[in-house]
Amino acid sequence: MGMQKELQAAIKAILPEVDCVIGWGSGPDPLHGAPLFMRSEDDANRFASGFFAVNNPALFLPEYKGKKVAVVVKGCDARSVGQLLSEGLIKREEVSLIGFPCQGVVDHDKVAAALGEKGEMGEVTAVLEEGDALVLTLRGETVRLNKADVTAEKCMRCQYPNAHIADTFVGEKREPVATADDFADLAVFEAMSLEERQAFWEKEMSRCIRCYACRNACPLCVCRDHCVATSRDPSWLTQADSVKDKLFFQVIHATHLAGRCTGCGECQRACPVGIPVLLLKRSLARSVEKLFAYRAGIDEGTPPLLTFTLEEPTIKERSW
Amino acid sequence: MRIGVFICHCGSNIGGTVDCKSVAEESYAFPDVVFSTDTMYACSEPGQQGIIDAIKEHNLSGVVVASCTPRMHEPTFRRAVERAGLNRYMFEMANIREHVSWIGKNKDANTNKAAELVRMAVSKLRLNRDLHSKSFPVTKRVLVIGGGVAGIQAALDCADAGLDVVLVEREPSIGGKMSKLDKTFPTVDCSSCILGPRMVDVAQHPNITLYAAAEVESVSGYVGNFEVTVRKKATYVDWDKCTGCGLCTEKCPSKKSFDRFNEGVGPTTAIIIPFPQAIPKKASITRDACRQFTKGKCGVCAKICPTGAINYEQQDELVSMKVGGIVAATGYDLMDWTVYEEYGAGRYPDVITSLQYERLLSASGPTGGHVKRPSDGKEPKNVVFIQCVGSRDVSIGRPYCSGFCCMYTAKQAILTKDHIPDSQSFVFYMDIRSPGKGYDEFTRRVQEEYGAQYIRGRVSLIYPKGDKLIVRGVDTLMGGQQVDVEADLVVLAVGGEATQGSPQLAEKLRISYDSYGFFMEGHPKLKPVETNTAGVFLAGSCQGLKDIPSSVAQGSAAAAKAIGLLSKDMLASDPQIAQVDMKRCVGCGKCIQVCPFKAIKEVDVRGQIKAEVIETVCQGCGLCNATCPQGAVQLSHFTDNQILAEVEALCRF
Amino acid sequence: MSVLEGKELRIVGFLCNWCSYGGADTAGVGRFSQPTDLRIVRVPCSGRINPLFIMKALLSGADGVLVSGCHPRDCHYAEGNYYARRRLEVLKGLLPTLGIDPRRFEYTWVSASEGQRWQHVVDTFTQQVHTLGPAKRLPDAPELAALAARLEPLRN
Amino acid sequence: METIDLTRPDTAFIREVEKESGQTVSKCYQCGNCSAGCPMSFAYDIPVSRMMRLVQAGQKEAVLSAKSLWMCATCETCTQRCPNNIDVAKVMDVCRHMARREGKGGVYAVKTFWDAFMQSVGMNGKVHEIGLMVMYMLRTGRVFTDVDLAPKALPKGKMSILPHRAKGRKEVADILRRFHEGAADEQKVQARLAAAEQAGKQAATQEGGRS
Amino acid sequence: MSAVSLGYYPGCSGLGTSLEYDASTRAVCRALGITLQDIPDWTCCGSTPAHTVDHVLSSALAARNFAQAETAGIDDVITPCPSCLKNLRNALEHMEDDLFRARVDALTERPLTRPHTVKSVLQVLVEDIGLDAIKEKVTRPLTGMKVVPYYGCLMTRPASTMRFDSPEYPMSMDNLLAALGAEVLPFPLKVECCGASFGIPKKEAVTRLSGKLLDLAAGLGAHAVVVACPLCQMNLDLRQEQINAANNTHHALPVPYFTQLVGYALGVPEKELGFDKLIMPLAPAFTAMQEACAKATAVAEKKPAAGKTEATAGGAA
Repeated sequence: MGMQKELQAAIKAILPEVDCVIGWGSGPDPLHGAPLFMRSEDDANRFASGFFAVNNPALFLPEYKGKKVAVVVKGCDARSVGQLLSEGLIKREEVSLIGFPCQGVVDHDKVAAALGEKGEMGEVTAVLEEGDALVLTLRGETVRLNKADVTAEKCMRCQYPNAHIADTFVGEKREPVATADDFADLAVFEAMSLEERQAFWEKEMSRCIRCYACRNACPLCVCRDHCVATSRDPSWLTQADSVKDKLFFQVIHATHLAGRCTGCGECQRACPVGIPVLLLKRSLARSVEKLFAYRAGIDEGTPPLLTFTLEEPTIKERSW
Repeated sequence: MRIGVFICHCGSNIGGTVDCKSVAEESYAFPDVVFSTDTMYACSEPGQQGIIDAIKEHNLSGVVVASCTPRMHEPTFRRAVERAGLNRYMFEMANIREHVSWIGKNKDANTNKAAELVRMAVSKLRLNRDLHSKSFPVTKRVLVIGGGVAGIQAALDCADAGLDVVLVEREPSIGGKMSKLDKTFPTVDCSSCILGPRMVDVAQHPNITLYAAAEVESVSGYVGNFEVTVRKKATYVDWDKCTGCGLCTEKCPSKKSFDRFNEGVGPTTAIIIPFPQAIPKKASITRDACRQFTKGKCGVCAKICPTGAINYEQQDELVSMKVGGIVAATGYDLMDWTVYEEYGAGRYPDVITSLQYERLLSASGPTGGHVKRPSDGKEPKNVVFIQCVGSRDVSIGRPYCSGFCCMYTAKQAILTKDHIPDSQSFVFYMDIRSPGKGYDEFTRRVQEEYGAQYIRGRVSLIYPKGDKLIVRGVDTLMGGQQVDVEADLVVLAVGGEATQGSPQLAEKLRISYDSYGFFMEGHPKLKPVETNTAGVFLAGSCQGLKDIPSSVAQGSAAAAKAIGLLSKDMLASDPQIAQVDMKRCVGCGKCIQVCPFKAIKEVDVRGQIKAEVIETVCQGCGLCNATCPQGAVQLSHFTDNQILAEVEALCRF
Repeated sequence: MSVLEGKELRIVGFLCNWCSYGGADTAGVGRFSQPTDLRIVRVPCSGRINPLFIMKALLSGADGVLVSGCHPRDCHYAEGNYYARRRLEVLKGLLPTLGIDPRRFEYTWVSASEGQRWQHVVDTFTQQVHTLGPAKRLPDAPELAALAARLEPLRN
Repeated sequence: METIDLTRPDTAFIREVEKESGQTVSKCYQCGNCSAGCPMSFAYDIPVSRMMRLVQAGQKEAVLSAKSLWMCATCETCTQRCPNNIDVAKVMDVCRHMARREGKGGVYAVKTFWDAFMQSVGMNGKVHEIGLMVMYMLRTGRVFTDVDLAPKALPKGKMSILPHRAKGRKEVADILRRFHEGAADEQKVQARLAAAEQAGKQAATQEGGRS
Repeated sequence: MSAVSLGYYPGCSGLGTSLEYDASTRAVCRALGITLQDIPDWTCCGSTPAHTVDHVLSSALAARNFAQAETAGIDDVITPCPSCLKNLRNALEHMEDDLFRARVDALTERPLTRPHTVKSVLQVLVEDIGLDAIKEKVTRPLTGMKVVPYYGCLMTRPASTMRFDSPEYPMSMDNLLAALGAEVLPFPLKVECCGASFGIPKKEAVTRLSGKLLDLAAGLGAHAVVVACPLCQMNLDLRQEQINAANNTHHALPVPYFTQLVGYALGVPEKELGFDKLIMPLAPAFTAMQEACAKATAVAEKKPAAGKTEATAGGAA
């Protein structure tokens, strides 16, 4: 593919200037890509962009603070980088961004669901992209899937497919899928009554195994080893296997991301038991956008919860 | 940990609606509680001794007292546990009086609530740690804001005690409202004869620096070391050169300026010395009235001034200083009575304010002490005084009693008779409030000896008829009888209000003010001159309207507090401040971003950026604590774990 | 020590020491009677209130949470309540997503002089929470909680 | 003067006045400003401030038999000047309503004049001034009321002998009839509103159930 | 000034004792480009007697008129009479409460479907048309005429309902008359009660209270007392001789409606303004005005007293 070659050329061009270029390579099976850390031209030749380049490479940037790195970014990845920059968690001069027009990425849960009786994802031996279709080979047969049916939800409402911050942009910018976020996913959820929502979380969280994969996949969770989930002082959570504590951790995670979460969805993708943990963050993002006209990673300026104005015209305080 | 619990009855204040004994018994079930008892008055000497004895006898390592609000007696009990050898922070209070016994009627519910509050306090205490203060040096200088009688008293007392004093006055002369009064109640002695010498003392005291025609621009810092900037407003006269000879005021051709000192009774010149006894006795130009400024030419005063002190180019000047304590004594203003349309709203020249009447009575006033009514200069015979104009009136948002009007009205009625022997005074009043020493006797004298007619009722309408004013009122003691008085002069006892700009000053000083702009004292009884901001004290009417004796008393009281504070060379800092756990800090800088006091700085620890709290700057608000995602910054004595323990203690059912 | 025969609900208040805690004291001094459900946690400033304290209370079984601080512009620490206002408003928006009625949480401003206003706030909020009734409890890990309670005396 | 037993005030009366007027009478601190400003005070047997005090003290009989209730010109001066924001005129108003309900005679001339006015409205839809006068004179027997004015007013064409009848007079008469039948009684209307709300709710639930 | 169209509620007295108020209001509105559309088949607002019986009844009588207005597509109504205005306003205000509205509906059985407003003619002239616009159209200024404006109790009271001008010392009519060129004397009793409807059942109320008003107005040297309320006008004008008789006074003060003077100043023919309907003739006021004018001019410039003022004796009988 043209795009692949062009990106590889751009990566090779910048390699001499940086410690490392972060991008994607092939993963354990044809349906999965994986992060790739490129330090040589050989590494660059293994670079693979496209439908399976799902991971958010911004996750690794804070660890490289103090070193110069380049990173290949989808539009959503660039938002994470933008947020890290506005919080001063990484330095602009230490990061070089290579952007490209992202055509959307896969949602593995949808693929698994689409395959259904036909087999497991692990049994897929080859994948071919033919226009709007994916042609999978498994158990000796070919299965055609409509790409649109197995594309990640975030791509279906994507407003920023072209990395909005990029030092090098490869290819022609594409039209965004949407011009505004209508938070339709929340509307679906909110069709439930309050009681039903509470029951929903109770049921969902009962599956949680407290693996913290959600947290570890989040490019903005910079506390890492010092997360309050496991600290003794302060001791916000017990280690008990209770729905209360597990839900509370999700609330903590979401609250810590209020006004910061860019909606990359890595937390939810990383969840091994399929809990829709992104919902809480989406709810907060909606509030923050409505109250402070702020979209994390896009809008300049101090994140809204780290600042204030004397009058808050959008906040309707209780009359009493 | 070994915790002792003391449940105070506070006489019947708590004991009346809380079963203190059963709360004490229940407290034994709380974790780590090894001793629990009820006590009649925990704050009394035997009460405190009981706590001390129990600490020693039961080897207690922490104490909970359930009694009144910690805003009242927390320091008392902290000292008590300290006397018993514990760290003062190994102590918690449960507020079972203001928050329980005084607001709930159901004894069972109150008892239950009291026990839960004790449990909450115990849960927190279990996580308390010994805390130790740091000491820092203080600046032995006091700022007094406002040069009325309260401020003068505070300034002189502080200065006499050896402190440096900076006195800032907004007007060109000190003296305040008292300097405008003719006589004072209940002695009917001359106001300026009492105040004048005190004003001179201010001018001559070596320890006092006076800035008149100046205002406080900004305040920063904290108790012991405030940074204050004062704006000296341009007077267009170089006061170093001005001798106060008054030649300029005689020659000034602009003679229609509003006379602030004389409350607008008669006009004055554009360049003025406010009154003969002014301190400092210096001239200043009212810019809006001066022809040099309004018309661009005149210059008479500059030509005539023998010392060449006039300077039309003068600019405001900012002066900065460090002070250890601040006394606010900004006084009051009369409210704008023209909201009373039924009294003419200012349309009738012979309806005047009490303060204007003082100027008419004063021998140094514009009429030389002859009472002449403004409309035609005639001497009035029938003088009507109306009380509670702008006081005790919910309809105009002033429900409070101004406190001094009953007395000054009685005084003015007496003075009226003294000045005009064939006059008759009529006083419309609602209630006579005269609780001071010799005050009620005074209000009797005005009726019995001076023949003033006191009519209980409000006045509904004043209207002119010929050269008289018809005052339509009511005599409620005659059962609601309508009455008319044909008056020559009507004097309104206009109520007071917090002086203009009070809320703005309160914000600069970071002290609270009530909905009327009066500054809030620390406690209505026990801290009447302190504020909740350490090092800032209150004197006079800025805290609530009061008469001269009370203002002077409060001025001295505020001075005593300031002197006490600055008698020490070093002050102990509050150890309830934020601390960073360096191991857990990831250097994200969010705490630095939000700190209102710039009390957190970035430090480099072995190549890694970390946050560090500057201990003497931190004020202990805990904003950083609430901001740090991983809780690496913790506010001592209000840590996450302590608050979580309280929440858990309350929600465990 | 169960909540009084179901008549009381569990309401936790977080009050700034300088204004609202004083306002509640003023209400007490004025003997302005109030419902007894509320339990007050004293904090130095509304800015100290991590919204997660409120979540902790709500998830731990509180039926209502009330936060009160200094009026905007009156913060003892100049700015704390401004941050609080934003954070608490955002938190309030999250509650419905969790299935918690947002009327279970309110924040307001009461100064130390406003005893009567405090009475009104407590009356109104308590009534509001009573109208909503007891909150649904999330299942704790019951056996662990029981164990913890039994181990409590051994901790020291 | 009879002694009033203050230990047994008619609290039901106080509550009723407060409910109907929406005023808190205990706010009155007897400054007398209402009496001071009242233009009709000269014609009152009890000045308005004392009326307020009597209401505070629960002296129902004294309040409802007061002539003052009927001499009030509803000029609103008392309300305008009350320092405690009490709508004094409204308190007087509701006391007068109560007096009517209790069948108090009031000041005959005034009550008759108002009743005649309402009757004129009921008959014609509009007020017919001459008709009103005639009705008033017949009832009070004051046949010479204002006869001195007739020679002035009549030539100006200001007093038509025949009433201007509105087509809608039947409607106006119906309003008066329904009022006297008690169609606007608070409890009745409230009950009807509650029933309607209940019915609305049921309809909504059924709707919800179907969807 | 663009054309304005408003619903018009004349009030019962407009058909009788205040014919000239109604007539001059219509004439002035015409002259100022305001189209008035009468509420079809309007009925009595209930006036004071209804609200002394019951507030719901009073509002129902008023509400019927809004229901009638709706049939003609009228939302915004004006009325010259302050008493009608107060009743109509009160009804609208009280009916914001659902229960009250339901009780009114139970009497009228004609629930209102649209929001309505109601204003006084005075308010419309002063606030909507504006003094400048009126001043521009003055062709016969009232220069030299000394007038006291008398508003009566209800034009601005209760303040919370009327929401117009000051309840204690209104200035709108003062300013309006000044714009016409008249010399407006400060009248301290401009909102004091005239005795209202007590003229019939308790005549003393009027002779006392209106007497006090006339005394003060005459004392100030007024040529006329200008009013805005039919009841006030009747008490001061029709009953002026009763007042004189009771108080042993000899007033002969004309009591025109402000609309009559506005109309005159705007050049509306006198016969449309109903000057002849006034009991105390207006002519002396115009004579005094001319005399004052002539004197002023003579004193000022010693020029003949011709000039702008073309006023005749106002056409009064």
